[in-house]
Amino acid sequence: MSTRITYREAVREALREALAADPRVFLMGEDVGRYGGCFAVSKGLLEEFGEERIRDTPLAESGFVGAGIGAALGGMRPIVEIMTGNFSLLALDQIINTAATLCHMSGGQFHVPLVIRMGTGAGRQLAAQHSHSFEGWYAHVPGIRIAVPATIDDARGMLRAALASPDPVLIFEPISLYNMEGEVTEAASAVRLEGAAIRRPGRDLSVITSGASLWKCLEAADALASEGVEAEVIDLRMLRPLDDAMLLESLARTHRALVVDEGWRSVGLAAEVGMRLVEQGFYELDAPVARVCTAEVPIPYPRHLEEAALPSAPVIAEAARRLVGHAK
Amino acid sequence: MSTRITYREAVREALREALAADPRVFLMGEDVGRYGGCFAVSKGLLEEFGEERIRDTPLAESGFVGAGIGAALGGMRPIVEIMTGNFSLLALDQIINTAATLCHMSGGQFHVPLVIRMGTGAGRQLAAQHSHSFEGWYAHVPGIRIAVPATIDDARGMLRAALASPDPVLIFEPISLYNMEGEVTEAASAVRLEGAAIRRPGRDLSVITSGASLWKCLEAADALASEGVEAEVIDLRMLRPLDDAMLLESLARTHRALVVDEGWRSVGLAAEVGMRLVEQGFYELDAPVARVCTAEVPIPYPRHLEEAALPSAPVIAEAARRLVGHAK
Amino acid sequence: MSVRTARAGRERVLGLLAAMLRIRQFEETCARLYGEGKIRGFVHLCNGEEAVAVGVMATLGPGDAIVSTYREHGHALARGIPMDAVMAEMYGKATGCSRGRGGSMHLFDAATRFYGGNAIVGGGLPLAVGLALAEKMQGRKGLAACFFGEGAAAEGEFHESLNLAALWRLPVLFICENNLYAMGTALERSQSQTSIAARGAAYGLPSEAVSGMDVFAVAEAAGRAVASIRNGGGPVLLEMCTYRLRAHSMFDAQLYRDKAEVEAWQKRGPIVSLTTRAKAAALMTEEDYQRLLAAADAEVDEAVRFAEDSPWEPAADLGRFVYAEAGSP
Amino acid sequence: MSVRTARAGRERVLGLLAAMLRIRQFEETCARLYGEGKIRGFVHLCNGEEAVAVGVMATLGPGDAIVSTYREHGHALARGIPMDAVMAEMYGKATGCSRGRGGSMHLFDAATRFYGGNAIVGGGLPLAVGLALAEKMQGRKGLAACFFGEGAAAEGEFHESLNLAALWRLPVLFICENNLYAMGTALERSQSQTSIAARGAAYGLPSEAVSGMDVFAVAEAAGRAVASIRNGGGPVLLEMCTYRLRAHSMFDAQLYRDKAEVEAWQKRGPIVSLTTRAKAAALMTEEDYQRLLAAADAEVDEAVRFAEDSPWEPAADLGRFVYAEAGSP
Ligand SMILES: Cc1ncc(C[n+]2csc(CCOP(=O)(O)OP(=O)(O)O)c2C)c(N)n1
Ligand SMILES: Cc1ncc(C[n+]2csc(CCOP(=O)(O)OP(=O)(O)O)c2C)c(N)n1
Ligand SMILES: [Mg+2]
Ligand SMILES: [Mg+2]
Repeated sequence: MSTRITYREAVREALREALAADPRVFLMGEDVGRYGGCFAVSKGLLEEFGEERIRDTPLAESGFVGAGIGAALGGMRPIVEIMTGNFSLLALDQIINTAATLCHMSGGQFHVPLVIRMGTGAGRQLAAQHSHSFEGWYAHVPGIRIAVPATIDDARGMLRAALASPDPVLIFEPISLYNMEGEVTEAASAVRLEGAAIRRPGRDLSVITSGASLWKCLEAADALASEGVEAEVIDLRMLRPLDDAMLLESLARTHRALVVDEGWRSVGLAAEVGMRLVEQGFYELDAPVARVCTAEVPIPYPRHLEEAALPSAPVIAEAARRLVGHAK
Repeated sequence: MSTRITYREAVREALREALAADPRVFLMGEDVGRYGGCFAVSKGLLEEFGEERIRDTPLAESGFVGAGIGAALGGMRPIVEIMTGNFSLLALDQIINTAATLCHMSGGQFHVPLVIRMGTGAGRQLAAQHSHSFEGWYAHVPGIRIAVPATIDDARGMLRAALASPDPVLIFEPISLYNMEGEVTEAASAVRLEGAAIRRPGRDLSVITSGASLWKCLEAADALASEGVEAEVIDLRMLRPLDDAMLLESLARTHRALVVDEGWRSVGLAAEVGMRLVEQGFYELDAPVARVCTAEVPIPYPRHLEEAALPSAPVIAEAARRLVGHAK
Repeated sequence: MSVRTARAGRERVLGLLAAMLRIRQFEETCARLYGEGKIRGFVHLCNGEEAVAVGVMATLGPGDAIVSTYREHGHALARGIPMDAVMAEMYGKATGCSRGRGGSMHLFDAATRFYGGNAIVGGGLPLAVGLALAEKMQGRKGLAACFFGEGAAAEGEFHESLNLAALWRLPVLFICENNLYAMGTALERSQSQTSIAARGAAYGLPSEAVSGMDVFAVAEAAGRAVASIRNGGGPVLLEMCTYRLRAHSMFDAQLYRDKAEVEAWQKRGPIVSLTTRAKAAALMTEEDYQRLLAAADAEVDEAVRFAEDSPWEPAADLGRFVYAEAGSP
Repeated sequence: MSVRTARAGRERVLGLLAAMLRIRQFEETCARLYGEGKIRGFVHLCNGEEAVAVGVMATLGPGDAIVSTYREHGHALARGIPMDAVMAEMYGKATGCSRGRGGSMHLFDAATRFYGGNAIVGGGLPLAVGLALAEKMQGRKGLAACFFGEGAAAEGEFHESLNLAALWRLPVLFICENNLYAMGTALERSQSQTSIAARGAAYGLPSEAVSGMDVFAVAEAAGRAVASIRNGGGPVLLEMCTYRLRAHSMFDAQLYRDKAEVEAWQKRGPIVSLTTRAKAAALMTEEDYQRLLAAADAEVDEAVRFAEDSPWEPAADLGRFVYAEAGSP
């Protein structure tokens, strides 16, 4: 049960298992079939499961996301793929005004067991219309659940849990992780669609993050460790609901928190995490909660500017040092 | 210069002045012409300015918002009306992927001097697809400016300032304020598209809010005053950019802050305001920053549930009392 | 209509008339209750358009799924959601068909597969496509009937949905209620192609324009369409030519149309025209009419009583149903 | 083509060929530079589609506005953005036509009214409508030329934009580059109506399908359309039937189409077909061809040198241009 695979393969494996396990499951989206997925995630699935269940759609994000909602209402378990988070804005009306509200508007009569997967994030020089991280922003919306698998295990296991949810689940897959290799260490069935995870224990500060930034935080933590600073790195995994309890528990040990998020800073996920710590753990704080986020610019194309815009291990480490240097 | 008019009339007056002053200005949206505007804001303007400049559009939010962007690029000064914030989700791709990015993507060659006005907020029992307050959420996005006129003066003056901006400006008009009456106390030309405003000075805590919630906060402040608690009520006016300086100045005097926002709590405006205070004013805080926001549910139809969902003066006052009772 | 009417027979005439009258009387009462402040929010009446709801629903089976708009009282009642549950929803009571949370614009009912009550213009079309896809993929015989206005045909989702349905040959019955206005905007002032049926044809959908004021014409066209869809013929679009005899909603001064136009259409109203012709064909009498009217009024009165007597959802339950509760499917 | 070619004359043939060759050679070099890691991100070549860019641009004036897609190198070069600025943009250098911030997918140029470089499929169409509206409202004579793929025709914004343009009779030239595939999805697998020209007609737009492989046919059809638009005839849709001879982008194994299909189209490529026929008509020689090719290569080499030598935008300037700077219009 310890195999080395890529993140991409882990997602593909999850899709394959889900399709094999439940005839109600199908995958729908632009180029998921013949092309094999714009990031090659679904390669081979068309051959294995056929056109009915691996559905290439026209370019019509609002239409096919809405169709996914309808199919979910009608008893299916659709997995809708949107190529990247930026394009999901075209379907936002369906996601927010319909998928997220139907259960409530109908007084609990209807549910939308829909899974929407999309690529997210920067790092591949795709510029302003392909690179943004909207997962934290989506976490504003009640009625949906937001999952961000950052590890191979989560890439492999979260889909299964999402399909078991009666509520709409959005899974954001950081495109910069698709080529990442790692071990499968957990049975997919053991992966839960709730709770944060401590990816590295530490006593000096809590570094709270998700998605691709996790790996930058771990890198920063290694650098800090060599200086004698032990950072606890927490992977939120779920951005909605947030696992406040674990964050506060960690804070009670470290008394300092740094939130790292690839989304834009203002009105972003990091603000929410920070405020929850302040509201519930104010008297534990030995220093103000700090944030490292993406610069508030549309992501620029050239590598040096893209890198300057994104959180990076050195910037994270530096913020951590400042935080630890802080005495209350 | 002190006339009593409604908020609706103030907006209409602003539109009329803008149309009269600049031939590049035109108003475009669903039912802005013959119908007179879904909230009767533009009533009479068609007769005065004609069909070319008061343009009824088809039901096509993405299309006519995009056309507004194009017209702005082409030298016009379009004012696009979207009936309510919920419907603006249909146009979000154009707003975020295009209007907000064009200046940056083009290296500063192109600007989008577009004004988008929309109704926002609850209070009229319009339920889950007509009542949400997305203005704080929009403030996440770099490249746009977010204005929320809460007073008659701002309703009358902000549009003019917005039209003078080379950047896209979104103006959110709380629909529950359209019938509010008040004095015009300021020349429209004196109204600036930046800076928060202290609407009521006070020494015991800072209550920071915007839009329709301002009036609830002022009501709460009156109640508190009768108990000897002097709340300083700050109207943010602009949600992007935020006027950090004024907030911190106030905090330096009061040492306690309550943020009140009609948006949903998680990853909302209140989190951002709170985090800025924490980041920049941590050592001024005698208590954790507190938030009063709308309950995280799609807004329900019946009055008692809608009221229960929204911030109200008693709930705000109660939160203020708790905050003031707090000793560090 | 006279030939068809004669063929239809007395029972059928009375049945369809009764169905239209209960919608009409229900809504007249809603208008009154709105004036009294018992019903709030946005309320959109279908006065003048009852034949579409009644004629279409008459051709559907219990396994079919319905997707509607904010102007859906007629659809909901004709589909068979009990009137008391609909009225209680208008009040926002806990016994309402959406537990009071939706109000006029958001009627829902699982028992009759009534999927709302969507107040985003055009928002229901992709849903119907998905519901139809679910029928097809599960090998069931149901179809999805999707009501929308001619104004919605300008939205991108109309385009995306018709294409998807046609491309995948899904069992969707698209019913466009063309009442010539979207709020205050006349069709010819908002769309370059004013024939909605021609629109459908452009996607390769069999499409037909039908008099929506004639309940028999509606039922016949819908019947043919349903048969074709059940035979695997793929989606069909029906353009129901109708007219909204009252205001768009409760806040509409109707400055955008002439009184004379409204009056002309009033004479063609589905209830008056059916009654006149059925009487002329001696299929019913004025007494029949009065009896049905009284029955409708009695049902409405009873529904009002039910709504009045019903409890409010406790405010403490505000947070329920944002997510599915334990035990949900 | 032969008759037209003959009429066209040698100068015209050489001019059009030169314009296509510089696009082709530019892109071939980009492909090589991509392999070397000098150019990054998503890069979409228009190999095979050069005649559309060149033929259409030949009919436009400096006052016209251009809206394009992420597959826009050809449009940008044919419109007259200097090649060195385009190449520098491919590198992401500060001297690029978007100051390096956009890259391949986001070329912009105020001087030639080139409004991008939009990587949201369908996203440019409403922009073109608005640009045309601005022309009309300001009493100017310009039009907006809007390029998009056949895949984009499935998006809601296509529908909304065509309706708006037709309804308001705006000076928009819609140019659909129908290369039969949207990434790996063939037109007939994604749209129920595969004639894009028929689509346009459904909105009441004069629409025409044109061989996009024949630069003269393109220029003639575009010329007629432009004349009609300038005469106040309202928008026109041209469906340019063409083919993308290379992969969708640099990450495309092209599993979705046969090699034989690609080879068949290769023979009909716009450069090879123009050359063959012009030679047959004795309007040019192989020497002419070699000379133009060499000139194109020289220009490309120069552009590469320029890009290589250009500075990077300082990282400290990351935050610029999010909002207009003081002094901006
Ligand atoms: C996306 C969206 N835009 C605007 C509105 C506001 N609105 C509600 S009904 C309506 C008119 C719709 O007209 P039509 O589709 O013809 O239906 P009708 O009301 O005539 O039955 C409008 C503009 C809305 N609810 N949703
Ligand atoms: C809204 C949106 N959805 C999906 C994509 C990803 N994507 C980029 S190009 C493309 C295919 C577009 O095909 P077409 O319009 O025919 O243009 P072509 O690439 O063939 O020139 C897709 C799906 C995108 N960029 N934008
Ligand atoms: Mg209508
Ligand atoms: Mg194509």
